[in-house]
Amino acid sequence: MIVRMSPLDIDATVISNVRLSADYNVLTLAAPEIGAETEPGQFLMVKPGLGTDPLLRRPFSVFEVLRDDLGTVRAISILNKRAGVTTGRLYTLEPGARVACLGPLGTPFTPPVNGGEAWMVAGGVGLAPFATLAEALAALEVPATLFYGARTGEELFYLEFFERLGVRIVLATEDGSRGTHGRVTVPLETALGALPAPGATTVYACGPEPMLAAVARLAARHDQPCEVSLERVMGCGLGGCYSCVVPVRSPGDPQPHFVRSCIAGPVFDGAAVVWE
Amino acid sequence: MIVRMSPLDIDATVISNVRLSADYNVLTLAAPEIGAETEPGQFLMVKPGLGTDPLLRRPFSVFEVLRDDLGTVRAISILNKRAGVTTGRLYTLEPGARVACLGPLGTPFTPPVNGGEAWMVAGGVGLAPFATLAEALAALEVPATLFYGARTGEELFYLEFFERLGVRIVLATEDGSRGTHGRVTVPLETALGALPAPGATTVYACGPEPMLAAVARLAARHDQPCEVSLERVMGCGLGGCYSCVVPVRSPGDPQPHFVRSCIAGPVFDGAAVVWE
Amino acid sequence: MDLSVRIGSLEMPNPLIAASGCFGYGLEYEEVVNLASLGGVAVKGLFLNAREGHPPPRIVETPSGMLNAIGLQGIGVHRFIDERLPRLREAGARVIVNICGTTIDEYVELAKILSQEEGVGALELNISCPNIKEGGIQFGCSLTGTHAVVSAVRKATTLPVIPKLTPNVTAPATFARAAEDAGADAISLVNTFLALAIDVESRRPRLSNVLGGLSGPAIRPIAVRMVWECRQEVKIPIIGMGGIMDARDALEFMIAGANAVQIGTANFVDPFVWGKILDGLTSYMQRHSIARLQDLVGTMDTSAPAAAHA
Amino acid sequence: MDLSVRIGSLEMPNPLIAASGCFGYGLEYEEVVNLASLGGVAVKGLFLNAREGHPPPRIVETPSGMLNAIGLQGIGVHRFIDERLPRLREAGARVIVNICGTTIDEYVELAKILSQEEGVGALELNISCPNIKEGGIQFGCSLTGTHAVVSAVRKATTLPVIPKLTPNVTAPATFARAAEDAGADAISLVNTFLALAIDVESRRPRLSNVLGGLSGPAIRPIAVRMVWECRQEVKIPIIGMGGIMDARDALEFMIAGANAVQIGTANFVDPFVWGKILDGLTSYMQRHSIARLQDLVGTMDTSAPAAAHA
Ligand SMILES: Cc1cc2nc3c(=O)[nH]c(=O)nc-3n(C[C@H](O)[C@H](O)[C@H](O)COP(=O)(O)OP(=O)(O)OC[C@H]3O[C@@H](n4cnc5c(N)ncnc54)[C@H](O)[C@@H]3O)c2cc1C
Ligand SMILES: Cc1cc2nc3c(=O)[nH]c(=O)nc-3n(C[C@H](O)[C@H](O)[C@H](O)COP(=O)(O)OP(=O)(O)OC[C@H]3O[C@@H](n4cnc5c(N)ncnc54)[C@H](O)[C@@H]3O)c2cc1C
Ligand SMILES: Cc1cc2nc3c(=O)[nH]c(=O)nc-3n(C[C@H](O)[C@H](O)[C@H](O)COP(=O)(O)O)c2cc1C
Ligand SMILES: Cc1cc2nc3c(=O)[nH]c(=O)nc-3n(C[C@H](O)[C@H](O)[C@H](O)COP(=O)(O)O)c2cc1C
Ligand code: FES
Ligand code: FES
Repeated sequence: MIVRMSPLDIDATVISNVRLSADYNVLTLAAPEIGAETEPGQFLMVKPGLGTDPLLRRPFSVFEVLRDDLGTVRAISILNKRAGVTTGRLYTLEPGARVACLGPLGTPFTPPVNGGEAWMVAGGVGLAPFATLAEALAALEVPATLFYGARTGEELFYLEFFERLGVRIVLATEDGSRGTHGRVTVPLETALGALPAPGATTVYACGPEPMLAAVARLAARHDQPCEVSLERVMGCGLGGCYSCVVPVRSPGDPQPHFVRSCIAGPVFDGAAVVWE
Repeated sequence: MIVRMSPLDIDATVISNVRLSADYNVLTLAAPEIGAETEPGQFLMVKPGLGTDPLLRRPFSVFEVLRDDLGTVRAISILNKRAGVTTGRLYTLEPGARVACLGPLGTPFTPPVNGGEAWMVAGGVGLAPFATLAEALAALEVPATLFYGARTGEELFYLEFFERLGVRIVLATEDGSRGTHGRVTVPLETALGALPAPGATTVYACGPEPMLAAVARLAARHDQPCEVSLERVMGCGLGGCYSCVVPVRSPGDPQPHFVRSCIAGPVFDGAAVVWE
Repeated sequence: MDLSVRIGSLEMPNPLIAASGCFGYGLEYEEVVNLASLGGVAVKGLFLNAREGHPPPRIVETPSGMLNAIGLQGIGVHRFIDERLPRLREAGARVIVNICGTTIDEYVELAKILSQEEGVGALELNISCPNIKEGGIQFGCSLTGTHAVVSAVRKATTLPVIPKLTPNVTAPATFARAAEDAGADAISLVNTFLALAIDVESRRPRLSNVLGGLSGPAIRPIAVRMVWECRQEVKIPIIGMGGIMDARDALEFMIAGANAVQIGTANFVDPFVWGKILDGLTSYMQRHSIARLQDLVGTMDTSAPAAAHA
Repeated sequence: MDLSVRIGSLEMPNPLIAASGCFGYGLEYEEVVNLASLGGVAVKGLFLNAREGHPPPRIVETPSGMLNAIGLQGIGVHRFIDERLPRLREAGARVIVNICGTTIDEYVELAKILSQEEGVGALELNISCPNIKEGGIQFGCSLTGTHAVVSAVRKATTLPVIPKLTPNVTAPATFARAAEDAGADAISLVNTFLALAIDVESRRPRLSNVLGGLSGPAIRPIAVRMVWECRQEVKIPIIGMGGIMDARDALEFMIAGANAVQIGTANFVDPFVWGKILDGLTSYMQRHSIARLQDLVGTMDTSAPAAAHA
């Protein structure tokens, strides 16, 4: 049920920090040992800097697993969005700084069964787990689409990366500056409605919780399997603290139960999650 | 009694960090407004980095007041010796980092009266307040000598700086690798014994407390005025917390009293301090 | 916008008070902050007579906090009246005198002496200093003792009487009730938490007094809880404190139930913090359309938690 | 070098114990740390029956600390015995079961059930959980309650009985005495400090339960003081905890009077902390020529403070 490799804790050096916008940056970290073990959808627990304020690590999806020409993993990266104290620090780090990285952690995405298509639905920083998933899908030769929504066109990143992997891209922005005007669920709903057979397309989603709830509901309504990657405040990332729980319904049990999203997730069957 | 300019709090950018040895570095800070007001012997309360661990600022002498060719103050520097958490961080800072600097604080050295000589006695990082004092003495055309002791010859810094100001230099090292073998009080005692008239030479000392006590006793025995700069754990630097007290005897009062070294000091009359 | 707050006869233009022992006698900070711009200044704890305090080391830093055992070094009430009070009056400071005694009579005598002086805004009864045996903590840790000392001082003065409560008890709210019943105009809380730090290399305590009092951000969540508990128990104004570093922290105490706040340790970290907090309070009031800051007091809404995903 | 420590019949190779609630049921950490290499593993607090706990948010970070209000989510004692205990036994862990009840009878029943199982090393009585009304805190905040629950469990089991004390009382040492008098083999302290954090923008508590328990380095100086006070009062072993992050912190507790220590929050920050602390303890013993680590317990020298200028 719970599959996990032994996580590593690496005091990784920052190789580069590319600021994509006023709020987003990509931090490349010298933690190849973690990258080599990471499956799409897994995460790290990260702590930049010393001292006990801030005290706890913070969870981040592994964004890229970076390889050299021979295919050897050299580094990983995280896509960071400023939200508070730690993400604020991660935005300002310069090469040479150190970031403690514990990982890989959590249950990854499940590749599509029965040779169907894969649709990835990303909201904002929810793009993070899909770079590695897109690579895995390309390797499995699964046709893939990325539905990607952001506040504005300027916050749509890494489109070329996905294009290079042959991923079809559908964009939506809340201000209408690029792609569909509105939420990413708008083009998703249209596309789901146009699908011929139920169950042939697996929907993967990561983003704000209301978006995930909407995607899960849409997928269920159109009889497509759906996996969502949920964000929770996480104290430990290893199942130790019970802080990160998500209410899920097990098959055959009408009563929802709290499960720890750091080990039972962060990827969940969208139909099992009890949305608020 | 307590003379103080309004201190400034400047979020200073690190201009350079020159590591002099495995433990010592000189950090140049863009806080010219503080430098312009600093008198020799005054100090800063410093905090690198954000967050509440470490919480309090730490006291540092103003080492250099750096001017451009036109004489305009451009920066200040501190001579830092690694001793714990904050000094450890100050050692590693790179240009561009920020250090909050509150100052100038405290009572400065008094220039020699009656046109005598000035002898500076420095132990280790106790060199820090003497760069600005030597400049002031040179400007006043007071003949100056630096007695400077360290553990080894490799920990004797900035000798050329003092030579350039015409300061006579007498060295001592505990391992005998340079200058007199032993404590700096050894050559000082010899020199004091060779002085003709009492009171013509003012002795200024900064360094470990046992050294200061010895210097104060030697100066008293040879009837020379003596000022010492004392180190105390300081919570605030402004007289607010009463953490930094030094027992001193006031003239005419046999009973010693605790005075706050951040405002009544850090420079004290060596004869007034009650040494342990 | 109205930031004012009133504690008995003491009217303050804003709720920011310098905490006792963290601001000298106030005059030390004259060059850094306009004393009249503060709500009030609680001066260093005063006994009848001068005291030397404990030998150093008197403070030690701990994670997000500090221990102190100053031992109430001070000039005594008479020198305070002669040498400091006139200058504080001139500076326009609203002075809260923090008084300490070893007996009820000493508190009463201090109250009587200070009541005759112009420029004393209120009396804060320090019955909670953890660092000295004779610092009134015997009153602060007993309900009857708290009631007795507050009643006695109440009878001796018309100045606002503000007992300062210790957090080192099971139920601070019961002490708040005792204080209110005895006629206190307000309560201050918290004083510091009794604590110990040991140097493991020498196996010796880091403070000369062995034990010290913990202050700073480390204690804030406990102090906020205690203010909230006391707010359920008493109607008189509460002056909250413990680790306030910025406007958000001050607002947290007010929402929990504090009418005013004191700022101690933060002042060491940043003596210019006062203006920053005041600005933060006014911009919060603007953002939330709050005309009277006192309307915010005790308004925590427990119907649902804050969203984790802001 | 001898790092061993004994608590009643429980012999541990070293004094490092995973704190209850901070290490799941131990098995979660099997890939990160060899469970047999720890002195012991205190598992997540167990009731007779399974519990869902509080809704999220369940934790919030504070300066150098964290609040938690998990609400004792757990699988109940029977599933624990069936599903977890055999695997813990196999892993060679010395298991300390942290038990919670709402009545004395529940504690007794839990003790009886667990006494029949192989692989239970000791019982830690959680009479100090601040986050749930029915978590035994009513016993932990009353001297007679503490005495009663410890006596009752004592009669029901031959396993070592270790009541876990709350720091939210005026004098923890009196509770230590009550526990010793009632036949406890050791005491654990501290559990978390009752605390509150409020989001000022929404004016709502940051935790669904409103109040939570403060743990982490922020509380360490208070916890060390309490251990030291209890050491003066009782002879039985003390298991100290509260904010231990490294070997120096663990040694500080031992010098204050703890025979063993638990590590909770630090484990979240660094799950590999165990080996680092163990190494730190042995190198300290070498540096100070200490052959038996237990010889260090309670050796604080109060004749003079540590030199400020190391
Ligand atoms: C499995 C997982 C993967 C994630 N991947 C990424 C990623 O790739 N890139 C990225 O930028 N962010 C990611 N996040 C979210 C990221 O962890 C939070 O933004 C971060 O913890 C906030 O830390 P902070 O110190 O900056 O904020 P704080 O100062 O601690 O808090 C600021 C705000 O963020 C909220 N918050 C705190 N922790 C979390 C959390 N764990 N999840 C959501 N909100 C939180 C707080 O409630 C508060 O409102 C991920 C979260 C999870 C659980
Ligand atoms: C007026 C004054 C001027 C000073 N000027 C300089 C200077 O120019 N360059 C320099 O390198 N240092 C100077 N110091 C000493 C410097 O302040 C301390 O080394 C520093 O505070 C240690 O901080 P830390 O965080 O690195 O050490 P911590 O981790 O806090 O403690 C490490 C050790 O240093 C001791 N210590 C802590 N604070 C002080 C203190 N204020 N004074 C002495 N020992 C302390 C502690 O007791 C402990 O043993 C000065 C001190 C004073 C009072
Ligand atoms: C160095 C120091 C000295 C203190 N002296 C006193 C005092 O004399 N009287 C008093 O009532 N409280 C005293 N206190 C307690 C503070 O007034 C305040 O209650 C406590 O520090 C918590 O607030 P803070 O975290 O903002 O500092 C002192 C605190 C510190 C740090
Ligand atoms: C998330 C969390 C859950 C906890 N759950 C329990 C519990 O179930 N039973 C218990 O006795 N203590 C529990 N505690 C308290 C810890 O065991 C410990 O007493 C406290 O956290 C102080 O130690 P620390 O600062 O090292 O974490 C919990 C603490 C945390 C942080
Ligand atoms: S984050 Fe600790 S149990 Fe999930
Ligand atoms: S450092 Fe605070 S009074 Fe001197």
